[in-house]
Amino acid sequence: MARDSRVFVMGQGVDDARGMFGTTLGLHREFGAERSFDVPLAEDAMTGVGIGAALMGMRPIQVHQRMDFVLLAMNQLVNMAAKMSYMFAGAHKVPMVVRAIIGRSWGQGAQHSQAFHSYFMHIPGLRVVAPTTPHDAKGCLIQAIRDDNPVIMIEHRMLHNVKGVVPEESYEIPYGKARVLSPGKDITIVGISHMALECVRAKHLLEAAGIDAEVIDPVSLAPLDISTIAASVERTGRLLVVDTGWLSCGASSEILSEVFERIGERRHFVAKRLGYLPTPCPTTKILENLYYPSPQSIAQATYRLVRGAEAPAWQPGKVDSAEVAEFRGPF
Amino acid sequence: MARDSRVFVMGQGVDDARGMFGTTLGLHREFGAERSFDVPLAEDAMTGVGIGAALMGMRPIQVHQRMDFVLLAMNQLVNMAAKMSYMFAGAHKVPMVVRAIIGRSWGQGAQHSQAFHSYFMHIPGLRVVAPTTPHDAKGCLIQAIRDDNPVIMIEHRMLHNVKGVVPEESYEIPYGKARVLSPGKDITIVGISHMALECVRAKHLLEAAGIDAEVIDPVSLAPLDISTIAASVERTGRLLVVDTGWLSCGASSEILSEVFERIGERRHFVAKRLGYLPTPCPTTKILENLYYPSPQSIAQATYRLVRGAEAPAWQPGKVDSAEVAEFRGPF
Amino acid sequence: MEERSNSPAARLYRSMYLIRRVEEEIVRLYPTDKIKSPVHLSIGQEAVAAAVCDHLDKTDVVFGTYRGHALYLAKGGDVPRMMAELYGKVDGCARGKAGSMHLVDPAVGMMGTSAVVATGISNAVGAALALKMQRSKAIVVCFFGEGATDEGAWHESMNFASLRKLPILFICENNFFAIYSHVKDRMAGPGLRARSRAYGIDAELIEDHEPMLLHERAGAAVAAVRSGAGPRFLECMTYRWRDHVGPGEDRIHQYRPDDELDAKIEGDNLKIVGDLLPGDLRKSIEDAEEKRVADAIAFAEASTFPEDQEIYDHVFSG
Amino acid sequence: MEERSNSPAARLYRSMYLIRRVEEEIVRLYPTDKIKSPVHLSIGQEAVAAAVCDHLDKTDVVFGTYRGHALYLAKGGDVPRMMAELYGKVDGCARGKAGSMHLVDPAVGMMGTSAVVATGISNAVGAALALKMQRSKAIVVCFFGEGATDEGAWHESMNFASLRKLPILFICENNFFAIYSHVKDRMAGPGLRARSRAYGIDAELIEDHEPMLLHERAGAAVAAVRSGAGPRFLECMTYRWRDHVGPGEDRIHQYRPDDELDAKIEGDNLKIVGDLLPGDLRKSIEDAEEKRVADAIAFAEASTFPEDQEIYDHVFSG
Ligand SMILES: Cc1ncc(C[n+]2csc(CCOP(=O)(O)OP(=O)(O)O)c2C)c(N)n1
Ligand SMILES: Cc1ncc(C[n+]2csc(CCOP(=O)(O)OP(=O)(O)O)c2C)c(N)n1
Ligand SMILES: [Mg+2]
Ligand SMILES: [Mg+2]
Repeated sequence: MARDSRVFVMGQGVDDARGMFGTTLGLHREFGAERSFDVPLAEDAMTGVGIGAALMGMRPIQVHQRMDFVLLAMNQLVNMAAKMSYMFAGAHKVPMVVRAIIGRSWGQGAQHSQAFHSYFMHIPGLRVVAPTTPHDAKGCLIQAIRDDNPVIMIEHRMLHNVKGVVPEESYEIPYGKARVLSPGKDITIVGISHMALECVRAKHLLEAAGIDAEVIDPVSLAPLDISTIAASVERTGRLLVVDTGWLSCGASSEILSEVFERIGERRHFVAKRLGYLPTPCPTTKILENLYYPSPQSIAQATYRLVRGAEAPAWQPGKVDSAEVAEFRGPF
Repeated sequence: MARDSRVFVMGQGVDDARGMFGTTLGLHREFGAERSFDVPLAEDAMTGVGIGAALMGMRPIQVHQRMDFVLLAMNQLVNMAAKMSYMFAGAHKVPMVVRAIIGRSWGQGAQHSQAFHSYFMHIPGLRVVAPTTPHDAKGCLIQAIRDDNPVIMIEHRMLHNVKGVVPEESYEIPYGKARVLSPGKDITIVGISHMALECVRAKHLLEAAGIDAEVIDPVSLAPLDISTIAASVERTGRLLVVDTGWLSCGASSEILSEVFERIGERRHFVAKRLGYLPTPCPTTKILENLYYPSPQSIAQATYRLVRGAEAPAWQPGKVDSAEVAEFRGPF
Repeated sequence: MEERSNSPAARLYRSMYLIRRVEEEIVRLYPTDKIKSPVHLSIGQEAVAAAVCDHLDKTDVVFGTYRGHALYLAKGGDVPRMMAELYGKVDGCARGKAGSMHLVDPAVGMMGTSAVVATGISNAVGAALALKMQRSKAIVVCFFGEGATDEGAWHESMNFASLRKLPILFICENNFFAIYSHVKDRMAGPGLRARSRAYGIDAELIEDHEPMLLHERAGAAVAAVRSGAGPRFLECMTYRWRDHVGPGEDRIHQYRPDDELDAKIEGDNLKIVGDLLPGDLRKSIEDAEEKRVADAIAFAEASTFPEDQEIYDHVFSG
Repeated sequence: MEERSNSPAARLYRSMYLIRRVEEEIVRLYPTDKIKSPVHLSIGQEAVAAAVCDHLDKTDVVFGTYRGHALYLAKGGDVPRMMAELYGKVDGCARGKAGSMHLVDPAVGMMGTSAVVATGISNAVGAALALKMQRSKAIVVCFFGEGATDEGAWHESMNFASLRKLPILFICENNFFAIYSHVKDRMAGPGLRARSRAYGIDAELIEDHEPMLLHERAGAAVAAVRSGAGPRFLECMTYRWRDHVGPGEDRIHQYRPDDELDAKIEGDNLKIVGDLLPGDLRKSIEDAEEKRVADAIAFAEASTFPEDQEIYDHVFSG
């Protein structure tokens, strides 16, 4: 924001004392109320306002506290932002970033916990990034701000408190470049957003069973770096895609389909998808715990995929997902 | 509507002289203005109104002239209709039908031609049907009206003028039962909605190349009858899914993924997806013709899948899709 | 005694006292992590739901928001099942699936709440449409915060309700804030009454700290709606004492002056109504409600958590 | 002559005549199927776009709807490129990708149109926000039909524009109908001026058949907005002669009385303005515009269709 005066941040509560889980804290003091401002509860029109400002050469960053609310803005994002460059044959561009936060924490229930990245992956004209590490989050955001196209940045609430090394200087994370978080030879596990972290934990659990998993974080979902994933599956012969979302028509089905179209004819492999259970999210913690994939359930699914359905039962060890376990209310 | 006084129809223009492409013509005269009425341009609230009426025991049928406008109602459909039964643990039900029409005809451009069935397939708690034949359209609609759950009925504009045998009496088309439109042994072609028709035409073209395709119409997309499709692929060893929509995170990726998860381990097969090109829909007819899969492009893709990439080039014959070719404006 | 204890003030006090005490217990219990879910408290705002619902029959239906404890209780929702719901237990009003944000009790016309702002408004309008089609005498009351009126859904809903002259009363609980954002930073123009009237809907504003006047005006509005006069709109000024979400105070965030909050707490509506009652009656009401609260908590404590496989139940009806 | 031909009436007539004639040519050409795309004609409604745009500079920007020919032409959009666009040719303003419903010409501030009702309104507000942040002297004018005001997006946009005192003029072309649905069946209450004022936005209504008054009031509104007074709203009553979509008449659908339409055609605004001009001037304007129209059609006919691979262009910028 310091180097480009066209950049501004808008969203409900971006300038309040909580500063969007701390991510926008103090921006309004540093850059003035004109460049970081609160908006009325009007997701549809505020998205349209962002688009309109972008058409005039500004670079708005719009923030949604919960991705669930972005459903109110689908028309502007899909019918307008995604199509303007095309519909007007390049006469317009829409350099806008939409930060959409996945609301999992505890007891958020059915309407405050959803992830709709697949909705945006479905649409030509939108870019979708879902960084996991703080390093990638910074680079993706910078890249998104500098892009001349609308970018949906998926942020998982549980990742906001995860620490990691972040270089001081400015850098971009290129689109369509997956990150091999941890190499391995027995199976390729693709973990999206927060699930990448859970997959790394599952990998450690799997070591006890003698299984060496490769964990890949796609980082950017559209475009998708299918080459890196397919090359890995070509080596391991097995693919597990773990999404922080539902399976049906989800990112996991896209990844599986693309890998299969790419290498299925010449390389036999097995695959499975894991994600939210096919239900709305229940509020009570005891059911909510079952709803989300965990290091244990990921390890278990991996074990079965690698050893086969007839293999003797195996119990993964215990590992705590600190950012989940340490969460205490209210929000 | 005659047998159940709780049923009513609402939507922009349902009672006007064009009667939603003729599908609601005269209903307001037969059942009164209270049971078939026009509404303001307010897709979000009108969907909420339908849901609220359904909560009170009514059975609303809401009609959208273009599925593109349903993006304005995503919040009500996904956050409310789909979740009420679950969130309230069965205390509520939402017996509502949403008819969403895919607007392809000619020169409809980027905002009047989209298909979002995959958006609804993504959501637990919604049923999605996409009948192709007039026979199935009637049965699906009756089934949807009698269902206690929200049902999204996908109707392709190009199918409204297609004729077929429709029994007089009332009957339901069960969910999750795919229809084998035409048996064959070399490849399984799954065609969704209008594409089922185009796939049958492609099948005839393929006869000239000595290829015998099986064409399956899933009819209901959620739940999906994956058994019928998988059993067919198990026989043919080849799968082509042709969607009237984009591929990424679309219905075609879901079908491919489910078939692969079901039989991939024991049965080697090849597969490909076909659908809208990965662009917004261009208006000019010359590009629009390329945008949609056609009997020729389906036949061509099938040929390559069956004969392999190295097979000699083959030109499918010509066949007219009457409902497309005969369309003349304005709408 | 019969009559005294059934006076408007007595009824109002009973309802408000129950709400206050249930929420105070939630504040007390929250640090134990027995309630693993966000809570949005109505402490300070009890008068609105209590005054309006006092005029409603069981067959009248209400729609509310995530800040829904007060409405659930005022409409006669089952107290033990509410507490069990907060605990995430099987005896909760939605077997633990709803939590604090989605309370429901159709048996008494509490139709449920939504955590997405303004989404229940059009549902309420739809319910009113259904009641009208069914030639019912019942009416709908739709509760929402002033923040919800920012949303397009409010505009569309008001317009349609007026167009069809539906039996619905809109109650805006204007507590000045949407989270920490002041209404004056979100709403342009002369205010909600002007907006309502621009839809052809009669509107009235009732200031805070006038609980008995609120009760009276709510009664008049309910009667008008029930008579078939079409929708009515009441803007009820009120004030939230606690943080937007969670059990705590929020002075630390400095988005509102401490003395503004202090003055509101000083002018407590619960006390205003309580002071109208004879001491013995007041005491007997308090004792009875205390017992209900204690019983509800005991019930919640004793209830069990749902079995794992329940997670798959209720995705579809029937 | 210089001065005469630059009088408000002359300018208005030139603009309206061009619009009328372009659309009449579309009516004539449509049955040839050279225009393979829906068209929404403004015949009868020319005065609004023409009168408002006459007060705008090239740097001022406008947003419109699928019924956008009039606006495109009034704002000075390139006529040959518009015709080529309707023909789906490469020399179209969007190389055939837009068609009639998405006309665009940023060089003259025609920012484009949307086929989804009301969606351009918030984009226009965003453009006004940008102009304000950029300390620009330019303003935004946002055109929409009365049907668009049904949508929540209108409410949210009006509120935000007023809240931030943005340099935007809202122009509602109230032609009574959304397709075949009459405004009285969709809009409750006293009307759009009351609604605008409820957002704190000054509003005015101009009746049909007063093109010069419309011109004057539009000028005043543009000046007010440009002076930094914040948004203004003009409700311009008007009437569509042709069918909602397509080149034809629509009397057969009987949704409006024939004599209502006849009276409107009788009181043709184009004639009203034309009659204000000296005969020779009028003739010279007509001749010049006829030539522009003919040239534009010839240009469109001569242009070629895009190559197949163009379908993949412009999905992303840069
Ligand atoms: C559509 C939507 N946008 C944003 C939010 C986040 N949010 C939750 S509560 C709230 C404030 C709502 O204020 P108001 O309607 O006045 O109700 P109050 O909390 O004051 O009772 C906001 C912005 C949401 N839940 N839904
Ligand atoms: C969101 C949305 N809903 C419905 C439609 C279908 N539709 C196209 S034009 C139109 C009428 C709009 O009326 P109005 O805004 O008054 O403009 P007019 O056509 O009269 O110029 C409708 C309902 C649409 N395009 N977009
Ligand atoms: Mg509030
Ligand atoms: Mg109109």
